Amino acid sequence: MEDDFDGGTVKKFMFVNRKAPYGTIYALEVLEMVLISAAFDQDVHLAFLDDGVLQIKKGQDTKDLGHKNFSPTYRALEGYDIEKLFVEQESLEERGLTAADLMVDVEVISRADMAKLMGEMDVILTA
Amino acid sequence: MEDDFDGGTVKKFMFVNRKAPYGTIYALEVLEMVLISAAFDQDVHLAFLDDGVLQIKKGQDTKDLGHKNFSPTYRALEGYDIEKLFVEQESLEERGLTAADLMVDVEVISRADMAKLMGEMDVILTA
Amino acid sequence: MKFGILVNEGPYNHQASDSAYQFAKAAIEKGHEVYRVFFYYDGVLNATRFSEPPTDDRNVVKNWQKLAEDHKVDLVVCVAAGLRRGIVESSLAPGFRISGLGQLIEAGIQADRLIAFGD
Amino acid sequence: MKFGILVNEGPYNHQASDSAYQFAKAAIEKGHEVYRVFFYYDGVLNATRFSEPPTDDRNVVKNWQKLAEDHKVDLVVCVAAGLRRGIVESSLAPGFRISGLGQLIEAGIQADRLIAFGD
Amino acid sequence: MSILHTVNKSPFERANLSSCLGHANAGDAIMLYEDAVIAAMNGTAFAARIADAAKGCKICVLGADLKARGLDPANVVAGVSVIDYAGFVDLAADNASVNAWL
Amino acid sequence: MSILHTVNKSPFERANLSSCLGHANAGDAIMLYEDAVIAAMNGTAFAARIADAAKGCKICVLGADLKARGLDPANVVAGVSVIDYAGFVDLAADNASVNAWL
Repeated sequence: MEDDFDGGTVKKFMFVNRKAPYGTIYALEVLEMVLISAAFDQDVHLAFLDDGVLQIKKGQDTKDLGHKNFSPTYRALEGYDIEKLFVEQESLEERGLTAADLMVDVEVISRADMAKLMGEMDVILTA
Repeated sequence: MEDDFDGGTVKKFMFVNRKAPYGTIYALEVLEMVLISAAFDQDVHLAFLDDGVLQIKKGQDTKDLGHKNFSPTYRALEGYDIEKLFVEQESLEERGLTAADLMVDVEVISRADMAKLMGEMDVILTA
Repeated sequence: MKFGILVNEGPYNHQASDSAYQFAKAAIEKGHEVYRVFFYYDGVLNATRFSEPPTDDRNVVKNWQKLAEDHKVDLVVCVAAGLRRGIVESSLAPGFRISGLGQLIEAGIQADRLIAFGD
Repeated sequence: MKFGILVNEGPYNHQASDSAYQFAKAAIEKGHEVYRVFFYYDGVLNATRFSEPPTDDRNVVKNWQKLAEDHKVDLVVCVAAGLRRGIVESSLAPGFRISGLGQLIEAGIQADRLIAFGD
Repeated sequence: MSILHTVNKSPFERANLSSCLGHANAGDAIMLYEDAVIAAMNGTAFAARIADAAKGCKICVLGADLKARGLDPANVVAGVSVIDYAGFVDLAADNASVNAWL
Repeated sequence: MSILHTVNKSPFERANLSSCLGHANAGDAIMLYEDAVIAAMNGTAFAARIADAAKGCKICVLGADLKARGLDPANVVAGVSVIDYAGFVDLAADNASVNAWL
């Protein structure tokens, strides 16, 4: 598939999620971006920090809000070979959360390691 | 003029400015709101707090930005009998500013007094 | 009691218009009157006739239209804010009307409470 | 060098599209190529054909159109984000084209740098 | 006259709630909704400030926004009330004015 | 590889700049523009953090955004460079990637 697009360039992409879901559309539309990126056979990383950690909080129920609950899509990412999910430890702690509160398997890393990881990327898209 | 609208009801209106100018349109569009309110003979108050104090900073020059510089309009408010302008002392201090940095005559009041003043209003519009 | 409602942000990008709609609906259900919903700043974008959201999501524009139809709520779009952002008669959805900013101040005077939803 | 530019917010309400435009212009003036400007989230609203800003202010939509005309910059509006927000073929300003989100990922691959402007 | 203050942004992202708390008078009400609901939860870095504010003000949080974000309404800071949109309307009616901290 | 971090919001209003500073590596560049330019000024409650960050990172601020807000480019924190859009483009070119803290 790589060859279809550009002769096999594989870049390290990171999608950085910093915002809570539902209050704004960024979480949902970043997820749409991530799904599309799967078709391009790039080296895709997802990072959740700051309020972005709430995007993958277990037990989301939007019935009373009228919004679509798009959180099950995070669990479907594996099927698209998107498996590099990183969550920032400090962001979880500030919000009283732990990895057990999250709906997907992630690697919990420190802020310092998150900063290092960002430095290894070719393309960073933050919302 | 009061009678034209609603039989002489005069309410205390407060327009609360909390945002810097130019980065978003709120400062400009609040100002348009304030100008219109003058036609309704209400008891109009303007409050500048948080980054809103930057709206009336002296010396704004938008030439290099391509934006319209709307700050001269604050100086024209007096001509519309809008003279109750309040600026929060703590907000100025956090930003390294004093009343001498402002382009219009204002009453500088403490946060506590601003809170009290808000409590006396009938209608509060914040942006 | 009479409520005036101010909507400051466009549909979908921010939850503001959803919250405003839910508030308006709840107020009417409790027997209050919604005197006017005024759309200002990017809020004018709630009145686009061209929005076609995914079928499995809510339709914000239609929600407002239905509220206006069912309860005769006055949906007013600010003319000046709309001109900047491309909400004019030819892009306006049925059920909304375009008028001046004075309609917001008037709502502040006439309504018992004016409540704003934004970013 | 090839730049890809992502615009996340609509015109006027946020400075983001102005900053993106100024960045694009400066990049071209320095001899760089702007490979594509992609409009996503509320950024799709930059492509409305109905915007009529006050004559004493800048015209954001026209600025983009002129950039495309003068320098053949590819202005791409995300189809899905546009549908939600009412930016479709019948509301699209000349000079912009509607396409899929893949065009953004492709810009990320093809361009040497991808830079985003938003809220 | 008492004010209903409304806040819809996370205190971890924006200063709205801090600014609101700095301007709320004793007896005022504060409504947390949309992304601000995280402020109502136990165990966060902001919880102590909310507990403190709840001594002087009536603090409410919208249940629908908590549930959407997977936050348990049973786990809010002591003194905070979980309400629905009808309760939100009551708050607006019961106070003399509404100040939306946007 | 070095990153150009861009920040466009006031540190008094949002956490973007704090979050950026917490993730910038030594040798990275930070571009302050739009409402973030207030962070570059001397005498503010944020100035000490910028002065500190300037020890490890190259910090730049957009002159056009300073001037629009009536902020004097001569009064920025020591170590911060005032640049124009062309300089902004150079920063994006000179670093390996751009991270916009939105």
